[in-house]
Amino acid sequence: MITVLLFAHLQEEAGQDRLEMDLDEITIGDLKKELQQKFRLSQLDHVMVAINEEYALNDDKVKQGDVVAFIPPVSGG
Amino acid sequence: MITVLLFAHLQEEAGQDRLEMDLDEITIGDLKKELQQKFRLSQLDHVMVAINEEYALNDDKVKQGDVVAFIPPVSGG
Amino acid sequence: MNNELFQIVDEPIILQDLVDKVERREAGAVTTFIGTVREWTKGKRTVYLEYQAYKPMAIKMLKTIGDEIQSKWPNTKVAITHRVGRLDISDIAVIIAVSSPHRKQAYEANEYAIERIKQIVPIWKKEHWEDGETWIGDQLEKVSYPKGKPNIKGEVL
Amino acid sequence: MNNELFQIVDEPIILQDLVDKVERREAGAVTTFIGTVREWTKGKRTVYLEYQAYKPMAIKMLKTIGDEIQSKWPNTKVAITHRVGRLDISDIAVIIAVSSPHRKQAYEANEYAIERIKQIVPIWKKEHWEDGETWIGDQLEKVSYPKGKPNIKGEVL
Repeated sequence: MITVLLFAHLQEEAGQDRLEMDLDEITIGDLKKELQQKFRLSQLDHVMVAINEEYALNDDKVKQGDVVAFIPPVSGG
Repeated sequence: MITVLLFAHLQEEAGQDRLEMDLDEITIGDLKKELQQKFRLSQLDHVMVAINEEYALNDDKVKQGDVVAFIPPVSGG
Repeated sequence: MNNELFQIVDEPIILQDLVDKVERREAGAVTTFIGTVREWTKGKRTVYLEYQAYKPMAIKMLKTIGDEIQSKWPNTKVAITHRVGRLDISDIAVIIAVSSPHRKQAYEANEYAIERIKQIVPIWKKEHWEDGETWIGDQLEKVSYPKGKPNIKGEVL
Repeated sequence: MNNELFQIVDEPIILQDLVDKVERREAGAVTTFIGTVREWTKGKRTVYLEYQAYKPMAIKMLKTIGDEIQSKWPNTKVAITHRVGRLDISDIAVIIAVSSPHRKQAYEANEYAIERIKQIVPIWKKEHWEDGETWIGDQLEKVSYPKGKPNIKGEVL
């Protein structure tokens, strides 16, 4: 299982802030596609991803036990 | 009479912070010389002068009733 | 007062607390930046804001910014607190405090910190206008990350 | 709290007071600069400082700096308080607070204010070292005013 965290508008679109997915060894790119289909999310091109609280790239792989956060462009400060 | 105000090391050298001088229509440059003689002040080349709280130049004239402040290089902040 | 230098909180931020965290006998200068909720943005009136954070990662990224500053401006000390939740007009969203022996570094490091917060710290702002609400995207007004991810190595964009 | 924006005082300066003076609903950013008494300067240990001011003219010059800032960065609001008398290590000598709708102006105007204070405001600092005392001259380390008087027209040197 991997844990997926959603924030900001993604959280509202999906209707949840956290989900468990039964996946392993999947790239960020493919995981984005899975989620987009599952929740009809708006496009994720500009959404960053962090694996275990570190920014990751589309080609990086997620494995069981990882926490993957989808991070829309930030707007703090 | 003109009122002369002294600050910082000038005040200590002269032993007073304020004096009245019976002068009129004298340039800042000449007033500097007068004071230097009177109190054996260290040189006044880098000392600015304000007439009635406005910075003035060596050629500017002081007249009766003016308040003339001798302003060593400032070091606030 | 919590002594952590980098914090995400949901209560009001106290300015003096941040200054106390960075004060040192060798410091001659402390700069602070206080980011508050502004009523008007480009002619639109804000009623209130909501900030959301990915808290553990946000704290980690604030620490990263602190490390970057340490290496760019040695002998500075930095504290940053960002608030989340509902904020009304004039409420403080973020405070950055930097101390250093000389003033130049305290200004530079402070401004660097706020720029980096807007690049890499996972915090989002939802504007509640008089006539609707929106999650605000990248305040740097870039539509995407040219390098594929936020500039996380301390380069200035 | 005195509501004057530009003050010379002989009691401790309270940071929050200055911030309160510049806060406005249209401000999204407030920067503060806190100048404190540093223990070490170029390897020499300061025991305490004494500040002296030509008070009425100093206040006038602080106002002049405020006017300069208004014309360079419209829509900022500035407050400055400088303390005089005996100050110990870590005591606050000066606080500058600037508010503005956007942060860039708040940083720039604040830094401009401290530079100008060191140029035109008649305040002097006497350092009391472990082994003596000196009135400190121009902190910009110029030995004279190249133009015959301090730069009073707002030009950047």
